[in-house]
Amino acid sequence: MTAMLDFQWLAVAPELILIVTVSLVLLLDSWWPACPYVAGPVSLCGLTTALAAAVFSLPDLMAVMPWHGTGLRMSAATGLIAKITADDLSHFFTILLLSVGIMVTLIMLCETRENQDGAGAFALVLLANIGALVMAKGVDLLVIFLGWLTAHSAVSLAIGSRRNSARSGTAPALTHFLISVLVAGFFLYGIAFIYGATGFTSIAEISLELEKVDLIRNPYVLMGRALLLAGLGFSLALVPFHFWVSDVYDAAPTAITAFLAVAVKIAALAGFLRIFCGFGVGIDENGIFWILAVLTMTVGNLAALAQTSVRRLLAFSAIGHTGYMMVGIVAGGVPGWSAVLFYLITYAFTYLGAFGLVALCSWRSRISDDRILYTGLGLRYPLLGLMMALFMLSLAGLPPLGGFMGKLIVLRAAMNGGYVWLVVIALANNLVSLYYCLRLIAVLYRSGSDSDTIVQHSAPAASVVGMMAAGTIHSGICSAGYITWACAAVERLF
Amino acid sequence: MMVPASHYLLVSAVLFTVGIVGAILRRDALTAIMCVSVLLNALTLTFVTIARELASLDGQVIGLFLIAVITATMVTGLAIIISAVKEDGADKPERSIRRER
Amino acid sequence: MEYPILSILIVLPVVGLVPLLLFPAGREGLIRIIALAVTMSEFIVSLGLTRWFKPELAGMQFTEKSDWIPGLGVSYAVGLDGISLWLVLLTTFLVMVAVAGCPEYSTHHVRRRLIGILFFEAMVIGVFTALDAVLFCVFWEGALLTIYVMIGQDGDQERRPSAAMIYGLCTMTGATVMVMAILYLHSWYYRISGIYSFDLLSWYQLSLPYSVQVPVFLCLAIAFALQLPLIPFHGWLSDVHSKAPAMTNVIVAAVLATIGAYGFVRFSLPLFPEASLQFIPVIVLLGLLGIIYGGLIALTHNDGKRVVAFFSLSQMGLVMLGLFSFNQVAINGAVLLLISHGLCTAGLFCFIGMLENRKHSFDLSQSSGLIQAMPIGAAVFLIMTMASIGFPGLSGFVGQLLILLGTIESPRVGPPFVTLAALGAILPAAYLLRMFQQTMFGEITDQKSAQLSDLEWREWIVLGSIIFVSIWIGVYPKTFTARVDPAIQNLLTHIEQKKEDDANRALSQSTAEEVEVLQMIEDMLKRGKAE
Amino acid sequence: MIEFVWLIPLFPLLGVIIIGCLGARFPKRLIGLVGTLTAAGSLALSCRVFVDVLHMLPHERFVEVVLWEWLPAGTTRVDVGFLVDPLCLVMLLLVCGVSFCVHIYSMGYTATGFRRYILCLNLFVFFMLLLISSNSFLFMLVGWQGTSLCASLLSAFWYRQQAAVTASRKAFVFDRIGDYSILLGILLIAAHFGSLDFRDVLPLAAEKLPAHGLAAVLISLLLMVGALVRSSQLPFSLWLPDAIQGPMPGHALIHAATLGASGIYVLARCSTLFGLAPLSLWAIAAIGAGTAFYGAAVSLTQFDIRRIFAYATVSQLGYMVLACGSGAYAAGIFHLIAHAVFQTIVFLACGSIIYSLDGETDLRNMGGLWRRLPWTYRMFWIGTLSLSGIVPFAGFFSRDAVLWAAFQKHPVLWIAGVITVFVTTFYAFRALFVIFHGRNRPNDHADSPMIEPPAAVIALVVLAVTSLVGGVIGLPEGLGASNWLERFLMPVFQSQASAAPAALPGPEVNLVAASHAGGAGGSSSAGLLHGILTGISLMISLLSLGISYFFYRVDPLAPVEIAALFGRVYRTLYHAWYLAELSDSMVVQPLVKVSGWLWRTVEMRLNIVLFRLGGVLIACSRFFERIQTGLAQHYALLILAGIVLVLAYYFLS
Repeated sequence: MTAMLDFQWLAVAPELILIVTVSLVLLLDSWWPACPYVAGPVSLCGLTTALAAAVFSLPDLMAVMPWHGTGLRMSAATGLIAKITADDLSHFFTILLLSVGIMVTLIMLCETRENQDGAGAFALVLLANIGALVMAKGVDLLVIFLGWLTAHSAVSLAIGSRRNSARSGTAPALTHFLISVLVAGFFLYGIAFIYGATGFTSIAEISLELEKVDLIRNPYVLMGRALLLAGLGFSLALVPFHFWVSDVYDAAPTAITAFLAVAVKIAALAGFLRIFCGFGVGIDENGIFWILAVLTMTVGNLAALAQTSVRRLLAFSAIGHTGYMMVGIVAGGVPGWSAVLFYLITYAFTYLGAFGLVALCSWRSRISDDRILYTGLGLRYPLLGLMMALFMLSLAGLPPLGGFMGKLIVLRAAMNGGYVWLVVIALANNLVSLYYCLRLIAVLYRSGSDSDTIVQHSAPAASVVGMMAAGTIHSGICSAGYITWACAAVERLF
Repeated sequence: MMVPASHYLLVSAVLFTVGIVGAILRRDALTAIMCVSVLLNALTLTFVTIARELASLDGQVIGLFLIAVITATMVTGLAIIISAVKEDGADKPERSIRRER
Repeated sequence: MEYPILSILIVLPVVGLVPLLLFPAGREGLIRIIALAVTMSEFIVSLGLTRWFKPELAGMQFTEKSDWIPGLGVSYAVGLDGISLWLVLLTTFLVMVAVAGCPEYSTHHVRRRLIGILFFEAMVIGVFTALDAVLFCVFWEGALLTIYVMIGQDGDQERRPSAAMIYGLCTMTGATVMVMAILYLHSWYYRISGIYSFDLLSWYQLSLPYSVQVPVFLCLAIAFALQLPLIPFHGWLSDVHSKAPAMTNVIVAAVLATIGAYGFVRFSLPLFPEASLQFIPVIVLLGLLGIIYGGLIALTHNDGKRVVAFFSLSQMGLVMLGLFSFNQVAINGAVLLLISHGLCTAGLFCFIGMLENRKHSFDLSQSSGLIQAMPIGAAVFLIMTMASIGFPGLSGFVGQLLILLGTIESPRVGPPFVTLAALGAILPAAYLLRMFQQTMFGEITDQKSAQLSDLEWREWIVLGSIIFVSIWIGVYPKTFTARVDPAIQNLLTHIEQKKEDDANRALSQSTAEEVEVLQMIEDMLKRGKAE
Repeated sequence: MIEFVWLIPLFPLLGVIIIGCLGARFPKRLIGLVGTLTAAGSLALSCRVFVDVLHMLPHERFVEVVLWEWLPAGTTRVDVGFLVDPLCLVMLLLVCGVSFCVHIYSMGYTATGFRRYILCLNLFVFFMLLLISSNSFLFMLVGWQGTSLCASLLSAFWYRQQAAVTASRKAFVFDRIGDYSILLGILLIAAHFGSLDFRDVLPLAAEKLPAHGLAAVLISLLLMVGALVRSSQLPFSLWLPDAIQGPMPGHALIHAATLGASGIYVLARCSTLFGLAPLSLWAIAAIGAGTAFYGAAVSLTQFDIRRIFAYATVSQLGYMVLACGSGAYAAGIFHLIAHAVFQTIVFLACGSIIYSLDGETDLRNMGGLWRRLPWTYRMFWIGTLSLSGIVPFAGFFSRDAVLWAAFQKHPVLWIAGVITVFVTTFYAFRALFVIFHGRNRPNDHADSPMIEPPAAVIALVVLAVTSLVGGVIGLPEGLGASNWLERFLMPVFQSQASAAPAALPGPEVNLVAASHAGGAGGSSSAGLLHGILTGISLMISLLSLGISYFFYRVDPLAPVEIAALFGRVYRTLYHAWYLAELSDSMVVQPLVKVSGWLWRTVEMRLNIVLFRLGGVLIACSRFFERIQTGLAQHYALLILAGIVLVLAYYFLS
């Protein structure tokens, strides 16, 4: 009972609010099954309040929170405490994730009219959001795993729950689910190894243990690290673990794809940061990170090169962007990680915008071949075309957009860290990405296509696109603010 | 007589491997998911064993906790399979793992 | 002078293209008038620059500086010296000319093209005035991207994707490599001075070890050479020129080349003196190659636009020769030749555009005897041609001659080079005169060219203004050189002084230098690993 | 008044501006008037300046007028400036006078595009005046290139004829070759002297340049090539005969009188530099003699009267070059003047002939014109006599001076010259007899407009009188007379005379010394020799006159038979020694081939690399796409492999 007292409920206020919202949505749905329009707004309200709570709870949290975080005692008998923390980092991620959730929900609203079973999907996205939040806040391997599993299962269900423009979502749902569960197994096994070697699951204690006893080269610990890396790499779409990405993005409902591409990646990065910087002491992991970064960049961009479908192109280039983030991770330290976080922001802007556009364009017209779908779009819908071009240029990292600044800063960190060749490779990849982005733009403005794309006018999705476009430009031109925020978020860790 | 912990760990490792192999080799979704559950249960066993080695109750708790998690996951998978089958109309789950080209 | 005149120059066109965006596509006339007004006011403002510019000062003038990303040392810093002054003026002038002389054919593209041109103007002025590497990069890529879009949009139908795509790839490669180099310099500046900074002027004080200078120099050289273009980086040149519409051509030929050369002046020479000196033979050889190669191809080529393209290729070779002879006079001449090359190519392309505007191709093998239909046009075209082939008293001659005079005096480039380079002053006579005579003289072949209309007053004014400036340069170049001289003087002294610094360092503790550098790299690596 | 010398070239420019801008709707007569007035203006002004200079002492007859600094080329400053000295003055008077006459003459005849014609003429005069009055090598280039431009424009005057256009382009390109060489020479001078001003370079040449030094030889050779190209000497003598395709009066001014002469002017101007390089002097002399003979011989066989006299010009220019090569620059200038006058007469006369025959230029279709063109006939006689150097015409004295100088250089040169004299007289009178007394009557052009308008006649008479009495300015000193021209020009070449003895080896020394001693009216033996040689050359020309009279008046079949006799020689001469074909196959064709090859093989393939690279990348991309089988278990397997990889790293690192 006393354990309950020292727990900062405020730290989990957003999660609690979301949980309430989920139940509310489900109840509403079961009350008026006929009316799917309620679910969206309700979950929106929930997310917004959660966001507000997260923002306003910051100061007093900062005041009371011990740096190693607070925890919820799980069993009175043992000292096992599932720890979550509410430092700047988790605050950063919370705000990021919640706003992404809002955007995704807005995009979903654009698809709602068609499928009547809307409410469930909304609830699932909320759940996934909760999972992501937990993942981002957890300072205990188990907690992180819990969040991870929640997020992925919810996403799998959400994928299966509705159709996207062309095809049914169940097949990708199965793929995603099967692989994610397998990886969950590895993840858990990794935790088991480390737990076995050190006897702890809380990161802080593990790192202390690792420093205390000479466990550095302990095979179990190594196994554990590798498996954890695999587990997080799966949701980050690092290269050897990325194969599911293109299929799932291709067939999943657009909004869910956006969630997968942005929110899950953010959460995974948070977990990555906590774990591998948490007990990063000891063996040098930069080598493997270096390899993974190069692999991810190269494979992602090269694979995107020949894609004709915009979804798949976005999928592969998302992999490529993970590679760029890995470059920042390799650079490491405050400069590196702040760069990664800033990159994350610009990436979120760009991708949410791009997927919003895809949702807008590709919903009504059931054309599976994007070459027809997007040809001459810019001539028929100048504004849409402009937006698409904008996001593409940001993906390709052209100034003065967010993508450029993000790349610039990440590469700068790597360069200052002395990883010249990494920067060279990254820039070569950037060139490749430039090629396919420019080609897509050329397609957008190629006249003489006979396609009759009916772009449905969905205010929410359009607003998402608009906001994201504004964000892309703003994060490019006035990036100073974002960068300082990112620096503040990671300073404590190093 | 006392069975050494390594045996337990070995068993769980074997189970884990069996799960993986099954999940990868079996074509139809149902079996694949069953194999996965085998795999996860193997992990539960691991945790419990480690707990016993460390003589701390944490592991046991984690084990219980995991059982719940695994159940939830399995339910999720079943739900997806059901919806897939419902959609396809045919009761040949393996088709639905494939991506439709 | 308290007004932020440079920022005004940069922002004005962007503001000016807002109304263009607002107007419906149907109102080409109005749109063109607005664009013309904007460019004219821009030109007038830039004239203000010459009014307030202090010729006696060598350093940067009209400087503005404000933090952009303080954490990274990225700042919004702009400034102007004698060299960039004239290049800015050239840009504003030529853009005005291009907009005024913009052919009406394919009116449904006019709006987009004008928007593109205005944006491009802003970007280019940014490039010429930026004093911060990142800012420079931003403007640079912005400008190139605009060109890419313009070419892609309203080029010819059949070849356009490939031409535009090739251009896009080439220039984007350049831009990427440039980013690379800039990051590298940044990290080195941090390594040596311990301060994060992208500020060019403070980079100038940086003295890099030779082993570092070479790769960075090469990167930047590639980036700039792709714009000039310097052989063998001119793959995009002739396709783009032969396919793009005249107005785009005016901009591409006249301004892009200038950007490239300016990059060399602003970055390569002051930042890497040793490397530049080391690479003189290479660059000069490439330049000479361009001179001769372009001349030879143009001798028999039948596509007028391509001929002009090759002409600019060879002119740029001459410019590079002038720049890399590290001689006051020669660099002076190079700047003048840049200006004159801009004027000449702009004039030629404007005229070609006016022909196209009359639905008349500029194929040398097909069009002939045009002088009967348009005597005034022929006269104007003749003067343009003369100015381009370096006819004394017109703009081309002064630049070429100064380059040659300076080069032969500079110890770094031998007389043999000059002997070949003089070909660049002679060869154009052969092919440009051929172009003139084949199109203007001879019997009229087809009915269409018989009823061509002569230049109307608008085109008259456009070409006349170009000719006026060209004659001014040719007769009284002092107006220009007087302001350029101090800047070049400054540049050269800077280079010399840096060279002897490094010489002293090499003298005193060459080994210590090595050790120190290695040390730096090592502990930097350690730091990278540790984080 | 001298400080206003810059007005002299300004007048024609004024004319250009007036006619060019406002002249669109001027009547033809008004245009002609403007042209004539401007010519008269510059003529009057140059006379005034001339008088002013005459009042000065010989050694201070060098006045430099600088308007503003033109090229700020560091230490070597180049001005827009003029140098008034005897040489410049003589040329000024000549050019202005001839242009004045030609303008007057042109008023008589209407050609189509009269405005264009006058424009071209005035522009040419402007550039020509710049060329001869400029004060530095570089500023001289302005006039140098301007003149060639105007000349080629005039050649392409009838732009519909492809031949004319090609010829004009050829002329221009040839001149660019000359420019190239002169440009290099100028650059070398700049490198060695640090200045391009005549006043700085020429007097100091002896100190700055080691005699016989590589630099001196190089510079002089480069300048020489430029000058020789301009005055169309071998092997560059192709362009001038071809270029004469426009209206004859214009060519009379440009090609006959002044353009080729500008090359001689440069030779004379740079006499000091050449003095330092005897090698190039020898080259010049040889080339001059050769060209003189070449031109005459080719002209012998031509039928197109324009070509006949074009080659005559070439040959006469050869004489001047010969004179310069022999170090007697004064003689060269003297012959230049004389030749300008009589060649102008001949060309103008040809102009009236061709005009009266409606553009007929073939000798074979002419004959018996002396009744229809009485005045032209008489003037043509005078011109021809002067051309073939019969006493007492200017041509006689000038050529005599040239030959004497040549003899002093080397007797062989003299012999070549004398042979040329024979041929010259022959072809000159051949043309005269055939045109005016030929038997075959051309179909009578009764409809052709008025022939011999007064304006034309006046111009011709003025020139004829000049040619008749012009000889007095250069009476040979050898014969005890006083050569005013040589004394007047002496200050210009004085520096050379002072520099030369130091430079030149043995024989030239005493020869040049002798010539100047002769100037002092000294050794009688030289005088006697001179007299004898003169007599010989005179005899020879009279003889050849007789022969040609016999051939073309008495026995018209003889020339045909002779032509048949020496068939091959005749054909070679007729094709001008096949120089055109030679240059075409040696230079032009290779260039064309190379150009085409570059375009096809290099330029078209430039982007291949790019495409290849792109292909490789696309292939990789396809491969990655193929990995994506779409079967979940495959992915799981691959992920497993990835995990193994990571593990391997962890355990191996």
